[in-house]
Amino acid sequence: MDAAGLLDAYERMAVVRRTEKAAHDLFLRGLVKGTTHLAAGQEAVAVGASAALRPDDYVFATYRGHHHALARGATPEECLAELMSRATGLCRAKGGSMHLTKAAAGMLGSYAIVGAHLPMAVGAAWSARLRGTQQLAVAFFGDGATNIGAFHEALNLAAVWRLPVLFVCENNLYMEYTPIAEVTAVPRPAADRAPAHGIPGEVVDGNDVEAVAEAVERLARRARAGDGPAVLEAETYRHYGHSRADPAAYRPAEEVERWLKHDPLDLARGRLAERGVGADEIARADERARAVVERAVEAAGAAPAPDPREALTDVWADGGAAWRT
Amino acid sequence: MDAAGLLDAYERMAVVRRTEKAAHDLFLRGLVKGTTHLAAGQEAVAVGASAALRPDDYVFATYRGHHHALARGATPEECLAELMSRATGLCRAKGGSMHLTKAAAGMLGSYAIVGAHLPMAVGAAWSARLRGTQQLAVAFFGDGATNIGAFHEALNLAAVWRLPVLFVCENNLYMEYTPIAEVTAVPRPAADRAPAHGIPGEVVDGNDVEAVAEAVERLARRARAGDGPAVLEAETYRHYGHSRADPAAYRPAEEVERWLKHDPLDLARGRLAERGVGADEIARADERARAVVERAVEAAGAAPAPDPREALTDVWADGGAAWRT
Amino acid sequence: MADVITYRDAVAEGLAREMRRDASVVCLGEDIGAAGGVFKTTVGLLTEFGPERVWDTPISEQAIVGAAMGAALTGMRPVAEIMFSDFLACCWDCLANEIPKVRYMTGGQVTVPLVVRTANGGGLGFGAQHSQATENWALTVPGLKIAAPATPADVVGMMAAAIRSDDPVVFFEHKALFATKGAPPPPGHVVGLGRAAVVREGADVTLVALASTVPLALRAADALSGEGIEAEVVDLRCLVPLDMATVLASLARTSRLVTVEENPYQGGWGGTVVSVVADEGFDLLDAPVRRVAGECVPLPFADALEEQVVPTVGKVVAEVRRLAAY
Amino acid sequence: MADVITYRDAVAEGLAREMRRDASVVCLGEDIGAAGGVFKTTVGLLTEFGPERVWDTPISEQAIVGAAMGAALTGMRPVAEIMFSDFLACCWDCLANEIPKVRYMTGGQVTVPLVVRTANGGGLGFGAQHSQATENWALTVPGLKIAAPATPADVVGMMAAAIRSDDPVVFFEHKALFATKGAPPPPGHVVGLGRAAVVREGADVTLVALASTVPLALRAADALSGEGIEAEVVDLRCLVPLDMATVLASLARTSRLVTVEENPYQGGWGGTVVSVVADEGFDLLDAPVRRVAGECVPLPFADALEEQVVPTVGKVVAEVRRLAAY
Ligand SMILES: Cc1ncc(C[n+]2csc(CCOP(=O)(O)OP(=O)(O)O)c2C)c(N)n1
Ligand SMILES: Cc1ncc(C[n+]2csc(CCOP(=O)(O)OP(=O)(O)O)c2C)c(N)n1
Ligand SMILES: [Mg+2]
Ligand SMILES: [Mg+2]
Repeated sequence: MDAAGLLDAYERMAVVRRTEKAAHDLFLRGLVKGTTHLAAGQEAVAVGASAALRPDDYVFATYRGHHHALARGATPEECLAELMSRATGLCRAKGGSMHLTKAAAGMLGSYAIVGAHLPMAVGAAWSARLRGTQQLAVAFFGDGATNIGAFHEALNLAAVWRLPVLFVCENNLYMEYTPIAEVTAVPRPAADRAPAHGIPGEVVDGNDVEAVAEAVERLARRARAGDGPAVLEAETYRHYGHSRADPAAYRPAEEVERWLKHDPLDLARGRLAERGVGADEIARADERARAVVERAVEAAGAAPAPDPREALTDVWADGGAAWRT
Repeated sequence: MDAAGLLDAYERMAVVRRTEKAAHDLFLRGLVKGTTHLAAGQEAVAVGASAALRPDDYVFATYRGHHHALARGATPEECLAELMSRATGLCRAKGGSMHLTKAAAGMLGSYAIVGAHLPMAVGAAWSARLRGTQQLAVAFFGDGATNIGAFHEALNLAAVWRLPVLFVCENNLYMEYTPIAEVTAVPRPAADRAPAHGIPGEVVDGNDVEAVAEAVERLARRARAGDGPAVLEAETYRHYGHSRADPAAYRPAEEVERWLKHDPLDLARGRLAERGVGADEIARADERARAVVERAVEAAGAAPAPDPREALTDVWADGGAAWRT
Repeated sequence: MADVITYRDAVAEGLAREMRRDASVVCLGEDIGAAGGVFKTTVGLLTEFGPERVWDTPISEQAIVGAAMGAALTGMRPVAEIMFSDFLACCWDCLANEIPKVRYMTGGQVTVPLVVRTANGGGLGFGAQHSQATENWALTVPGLKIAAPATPADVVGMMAAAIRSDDPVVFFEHKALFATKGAPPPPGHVVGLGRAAVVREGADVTLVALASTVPLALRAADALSGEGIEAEVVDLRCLVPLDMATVLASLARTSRLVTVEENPYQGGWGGTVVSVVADEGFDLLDAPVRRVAGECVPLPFADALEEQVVPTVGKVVAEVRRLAAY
Repeated sequence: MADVITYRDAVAEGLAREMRRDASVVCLGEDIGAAGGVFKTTVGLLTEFGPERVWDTPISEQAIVGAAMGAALTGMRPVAEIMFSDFLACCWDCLANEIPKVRYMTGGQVTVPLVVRTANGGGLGFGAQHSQATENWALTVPGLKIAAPATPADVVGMMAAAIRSDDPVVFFEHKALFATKGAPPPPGHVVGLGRAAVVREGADVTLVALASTVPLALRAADALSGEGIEAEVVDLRCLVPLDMATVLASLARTSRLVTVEENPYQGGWGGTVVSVVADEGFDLLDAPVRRVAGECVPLPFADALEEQVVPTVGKVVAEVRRLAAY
């Protein structure tokens, strides 16, 4: 990335970081109901990958998907409004935190059942190939998802059909509260499984936005050229607990510390400095991020609740929900 | 195997071969309804493995499971009676060809949904470990099963818990009518997947009853010693089509010919000769096999149909089927 | 076209007609290509449309249905085959939790125009894991349309409607009907989803049937006719949309109702039909409502046993007689 | 023991009691060990019973339930946790096609004494894929017992019965009830499966409820009482065995029936209950039967929307008023 590109990526990561912080605070204040799965700490995976994708590529994410929605162009306001059950939410308050989706931007959904969206990404890649569009599909998923059957079915089918799909694992070392290493037979849950399906499996520093962008770009080029899918395992760490107010007490202090020192934003900030971007420029990016999220919190908070009649719309393509005459 | 052991294995294989032939003929005569999936050609896998197992080990098989039921001690009569819908059938005519089961002999079932029984075998091995019995569980399955999610979930769990379970793939090159190679991303559908779960994956000549017995014995010893599961891929070939009256026209003539020349019974017969077992002794084994299957066909044919009232028993452990008051 | 067509051939015909019309229709499934399907319901498609339209898959039900969903979200109209309807269980997460919910939970941002075809029901002696009538599974999940034709013409007409539908449709093809024959559908034949058919008129009792139980109900009606009882037979054709208007209109004429279902009594679709009737049609009823349904047991292998647990003409006749005498 | 216990703690208590009694009872599931379960329903078990009795698993629902089945076939009494009942879809093949059929299809050679516990239902704002009431899925499959307790004491008593049962039991723990409190169960408390409870007496109408809808029906009954309508509330407690005797006996007293279900109307358990009533209880009915059930849509996220689609006190009261005026 050149300095401008990296600064842009930095600002995007800062927006994610602040949006997640806002979501966390709003949750604690009772303004976000249900649950949230925050991606603070994992920003570089989403922002780095997005930087390498085309606008018409397809992204499929999980319940921990705020960063992907934002990286693909959803605004903090749309996202927070969804979390706060507002009519202006990305999904008109029907989806919630776990289901952020911005189809118009090729962000084809956040899915809350582990592994389920991997076959969908395969299907989107198949469709791209059938339509001859050179589009790519990317599925983001956690380390825990590599032990569920759908993961393997998706990899094999993608490989056999040589489809343009990337499987990007965000390995943050934990499922909900259980270390992935305790329930996985190989050290690299995603990358070590790729050979079982005849496809390359790479590991990347998931907190290094440039490294992620480089890897995705390279694997994407390969996939678009018809050379088939790939697995990219991004090593990263979540700053919050798994969900809601989980204090993540199950994580050793020194592990947390080590990873906090390897913060994707700090890393990018250091790189920017190395490339001669001044502290003031970085501060302005931070300030823009702060402002956009602050305005988003306000605007989302001020938005109306959904019309109750919306509960009975959108089941069917005709807009309705009638199941009988 | 010593000569006596091999002769015994030969006779068992001959019984399987003839039972399958009988099933085929009875199907064509309309005396077996539904469908059958015959294992003629794959006898050495079942008989070889069984020779290496303890009587209290657990076996889980598929709809193509006649050979496993017979190898574990079900009689041809019980099996054929089941196929012919007789009260004396192994499952009292409730199961049919796809579900041969002899629980009393540790043959815990033939399951007709691809892959489903692999986790069961893992559970049986887990149970053996919990009870401290040194029993082993063996799951037999086809090449096609290696592309379904349950396969991978089972392997990973077995590996993580280091359970005494063997996954024995009978790779007969085809799913129903589609060559496995056309839909699988790696050349060895089972063995090439084992490393993804940190366990050894071996390939064996599945038509060589001694080689199968040796491999199973070795992997079983390892598993019983607490060193965990293994995958064994046995290369073999089915002599009939996939099921019913499938003429298997999709298979190249030279492939069929090559495999028919590599018949497990011929192979064993050759070895017996090498070890000085006379043609007359082999002929007597053949004759015993012929006789037992002939009697089985007669006895099964003469057995009564099940009592219709049996349709409403055996849902619950109390013997009944009441779902409401 | 011949003057009769089998239900089996009607499946391939229905698929071919839509594939000719619309290049975005693609098929995927196990053994559907070169082999023409294990029930021979996709014969000829590979030859006519080539391997870019007809895709053989590994044994990976989750990947099949998931890939269909992903393709449907991105501009295609995939038709996925799940070989036996029992195996819908292997991709139940996608079918129950993803496909029918994604449009709603994204606030209407996407549509999922796909069809999952599957061979349903008993009668061929395939035992407990290959004989279930699982249309009631699909009924438990809002957001799926459910088609289950009883005749070759309906297979073609409803296939057209299902593939053209922008909503996901589970299309149940009945194994025991594959060999049956019927009038060929005219060109361009489309049977809109959610329209039941009164396939026999009668003033004394309404028999509500679906797929395999339609011919069975008709045979029962013939037998009853000999006793002076005239049964009206309603072929629901779809479970969702459920055409209760036709059922209630028939009940208004007959005042008596029997459902004839292959799925088990517990959790069977007749429960939903009867509960609407016991509410909105209560005043129309002159007698108890009965359900002739599968017994609440797995399907046994032997014919002698299977007969005990599935609906039969004899059971329908007996129940109707009881009602008529009420 | 304290003088009240939460439904949440009752789960762990019920499990612990049986694990103390019987060394063959073992638990497995995601995050159930060190973490004590994501709903804190297995807190304390790892400490008391150690890692050979309480097993953390990977995210592998098929392996979890399949392993439980294999263990149950070979002498253990496993209790598997599937974190949310929506995820039963991920192991539906094992749960629908294997576990409930293996005894029958082997002619009674084996038993499958296992329990699959799962957190069911809505009310916590978890959205479309973590809020479903899926007890009706289980009802579609003969061969599964289905327990769904509404009180802490029933949790413990039914857990005992479920674990001691030689048949497979799906045990639905309701998410919205975890924080509720009730009288603690006496030592050795066992509530046999298949026995409904009349939890409130009343002569005017019978409300049939399950799990989360039991307190809801009771609140509705209180509200109605103020209007002079006395509702009898039947807590089914189990769907299989289904205690229709208690329902019909209540109906004999009240002549009016309303089911209160969280699962969707289409394919919901009330259909099965109502169809038995419309048959065997027809003569007892003085009015139409109504079902207050979930709307046939996925569960929306926002409270304001969710309220529209789940049963509420207001909806029950309104329906009962209509019936009373009939
Ligand atoms: C099939 C399924 N099983 C269990 C869950 C519950 N669950 C939600 S998140 C989670 C942990 C997932 O871990 P991982 O894949 O590493 O993703 P992360 O949360 O770390 O991003 C679990 C078990 C689920 N949503 N789906
Ligand atoms: C989940 C599932 N999908 C599809 C089928 C239908 N089916 C039965 S056997 C078979 C082929 C299995 O091939 P393989 O595993 O190689 O075993 P083989 O029949 O060769 O012994 C298929 C697809 C099934 N029974 N279960
Ligand atoms: Mg993780
Ligand atoms: Mg094979």
